[in-house]
Amino acid sequence: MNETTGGIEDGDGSGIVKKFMFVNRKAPYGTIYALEGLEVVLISAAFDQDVSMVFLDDGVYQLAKGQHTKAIDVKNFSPTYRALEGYDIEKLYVERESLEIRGLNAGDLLVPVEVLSSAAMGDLMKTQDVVIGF
Amino acid sequence: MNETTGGIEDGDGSGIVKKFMFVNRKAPYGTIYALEGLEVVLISAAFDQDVSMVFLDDGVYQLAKGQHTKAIDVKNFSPTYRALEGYDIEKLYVERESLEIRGLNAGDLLVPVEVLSSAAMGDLMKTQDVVIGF
Amino acid sequence: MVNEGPYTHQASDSAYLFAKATLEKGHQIHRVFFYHDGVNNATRLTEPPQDDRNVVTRWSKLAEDHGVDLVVCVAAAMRRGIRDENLAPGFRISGLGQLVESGIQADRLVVFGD
Amino acid sequence: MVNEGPYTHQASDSAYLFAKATLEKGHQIHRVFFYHDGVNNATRLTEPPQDDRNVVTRWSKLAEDHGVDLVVCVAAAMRRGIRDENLAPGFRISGLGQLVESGIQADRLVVFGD
Amino acid sequence: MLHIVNKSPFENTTLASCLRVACKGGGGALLLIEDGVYAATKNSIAGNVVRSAMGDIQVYALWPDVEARGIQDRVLEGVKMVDYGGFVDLVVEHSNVQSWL
Amino acid sequence: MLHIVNKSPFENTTLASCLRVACKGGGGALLLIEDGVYAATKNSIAGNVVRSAMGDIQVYALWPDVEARGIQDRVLEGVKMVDYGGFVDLVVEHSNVQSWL
Repeated sequence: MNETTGGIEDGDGSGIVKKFMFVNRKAPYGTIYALEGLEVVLISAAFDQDVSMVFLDDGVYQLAKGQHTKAIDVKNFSPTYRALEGYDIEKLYVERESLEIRGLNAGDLLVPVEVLSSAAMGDLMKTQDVVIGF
Repeated sequence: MNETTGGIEDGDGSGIVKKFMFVNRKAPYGTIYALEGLEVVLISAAFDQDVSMVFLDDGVYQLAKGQHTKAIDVKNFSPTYRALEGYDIEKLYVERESLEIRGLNAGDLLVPVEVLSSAAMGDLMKTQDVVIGF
Repeated sequence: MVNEGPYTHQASDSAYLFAKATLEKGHQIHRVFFYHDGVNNATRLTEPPQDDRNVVTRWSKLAEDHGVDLVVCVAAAMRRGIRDENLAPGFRISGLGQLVESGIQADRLVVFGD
Repeated sequence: MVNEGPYTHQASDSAYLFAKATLEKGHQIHRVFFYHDGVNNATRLTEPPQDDRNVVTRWSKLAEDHGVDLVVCVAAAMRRGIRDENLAPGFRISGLGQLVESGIQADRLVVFGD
Repeated sequence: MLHIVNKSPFENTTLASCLRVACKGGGGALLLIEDGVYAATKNSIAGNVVRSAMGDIQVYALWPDVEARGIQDRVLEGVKMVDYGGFVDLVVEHSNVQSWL
Repeated sequence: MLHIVNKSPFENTTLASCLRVACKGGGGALLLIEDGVYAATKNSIAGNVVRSAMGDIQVYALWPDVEARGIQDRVLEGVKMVDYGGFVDLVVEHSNVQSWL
C-alpha cells in the first residue's frame, strides 16, 4: 500500500487509515487457519489500510517452497503469497529465531521477506492499531 | 468392572472382553475433549469390558480438587470422577512426571489413583487391545 | 471476533462473558464477527443438555437486548454448512469486509479463538 | 473414529484417505464413528469453493459405494446442531455405544482428531 | 500493548513465543485466560518462566478461569487477578491487543 | 504398538510426551502424519530429538503430508516414508494403535 494515497480511495469511505498487522503462527494444511487468514489479508487490501503480515513460529512454514498437495487432495494455496504484491501487500516480516530452530533460512521461502529479531518484531507489534492472529 | 463376571453380562452380547484404555491428555474446560471423553468412558462401562483410564500431561488437571466453574458458566463435571467407582471403573493411572512438572502430587487429586513412572505407563499401554485418546 | 464453535473450545464462552462485561461497563460493541469454526455459533439447531448453558440462544438474546450486530462470515459459513435456513435469530451472514471495517471503526478489536 | 469437523482440521481428510486405502487393500471397515466436532462432517448444508474438495459428499459416496456405516454420535450432534433435517445421505445418528461396540468387534480402531 | 494467552504452557509453546517476541522492552501486559492460567501456578516449570518475565511485564490472570480449574490456592505471587470487568478495563487501558492463538 | 503423532513438535509437546511415555522399551513404531511430519526435518531442534529416539523405535512419516508441506528435501535420514497404503499396513502389523491427539 502507498501510505500517501491510502486515505483517498479507502474501501469504507471513512478516510481512516489504521495499521493492521496479521500474525501468522500456524502451519498450513494441518488446520485451516493459514488459508482463512490469508483470505482476510486479501480482503483487507480493498480497504487501503496500512497492512503488514508477520510470520512467526510454525507460520513460517506457510512460505516454504516446494509444496505439493495433490496426494492429500487439498488445494495448494502457497502461490497466493506470491500474488500479495499485486494487492499492494508488501510488508512481510519473518522472525529470525522461528526460521533458525526449524533449520530454515530466508532462501527457503517463496517470497522476499524482511527477517527481524524477536525484539524488533515485538517493537513493530507495539506500533500497530489492530493486531489479528491466526 | 469385575473381570470374573465381565463376559457374562456384556452389553453387546458377543462375550468378547477386550482391554480398553482411555488416555486423557487435555485440561478440562478450555476444550470439550475431557468432558466428552468422560461420556465415552461411562458408556463403555455398560459393555463390561476391561476398562482403564490414564491421565497424562494436562489430563491430570481433570482430577484437580477445588474446581469452581460458576463464574465461567460451564458445568463442573469433576464430581463425576468420584462416581466412576460406582460404574466399576476402578483402574485410574496417573503419570508421575506429569504431576511433578505441574507442581502437583497425588494428594491434590479428587480420587485415589495409581501413580506410575513413564516407562510403566508405556508398558501398560502396550498390553491394551483398544486405546482411545482425548 | 470469535473463531471457534460452541462447546468444543471455551473461546465462545469467553467472548460472550467479555461482551456482557463490556456492555455492563457502559461501552459499545460495534460488532461481533464469527469466523473459522466460530460460524457454528450461529446454528439454530443446537440442543445442548438441559443442565448446560445454551451458547447459541445466549448470543441471540444479546443481539435482541442490546442491538449487538452478530455477523457470520459467508465464506467460512458455506464451508461449514451454515445458511439462512439454519441461522439462529439475531445473526446475519455477510462478507469478510465487515471484519476489516470493524477493525477500522472500533477503538479495539479483541480476538477469541483456539 | 473422526473427531474434528470438515476443513478446519486435516483430521477428516486423513481419515477419508486412510479409509479409502483400507478398502483398496481389501480390508473391511466395520464403521466410521464421528465424535466431538467430527459430527460436523455430516451436515448436508456445506458448500465449499468450487476448486476445493467436498468433504461431506466424499463420505456419502464412500457409504454408497462400499456400504460403509457412518455413525454420528447423537449427544455430540445435538450440542453442535446436527439433526436428521440437515443430515447428509449415508450418515445415521446413534449413540456412543456404537463406538464401544466397534472397539470390541473390529480388529483395529484408529482415531483421527486434533 | 496487551497480550492474551489462552493455551496451557505445558502443552503448547504459545506462551514461550509471546514472552520471546512481544513481552520484551517493558510497558506491556500479559493476561492469562482459559487454559493459559495454568502458567500462573507456583512450583511448576511454567510458573518459574512467568516469574522471571515479571520484571518486564505486568502479569494478570482471569480469576473465573483460575477458579474453574481448581488452582486458586497455588497461584504465583505477583500475578494480579481480574474478573471479566477487569479484562475489559485492561483492553481499554492498552492501545492495542494481541491474542496469541 | 503403533503410535501416531499429528502435531507440530515446534508448537506442541505431544511428540515429547509420546517419546517419554510410550516409545521406550523398544518394539514400537512411530508414524508422523499431518503437522507431525515437521518433526522429521534435519538441522532442526525437533529433528535432533527424533534422531536420538531412533534407537528405540522405528520412525515413519506419511509421504503425502511431507510433500504437501514442502519439506521433502530436508527429511532426516532413517525416517521411512509410507503412503496411505503403507499407513494401513502399519496398522495391520501392530497389535494396537494410539493416536496422540
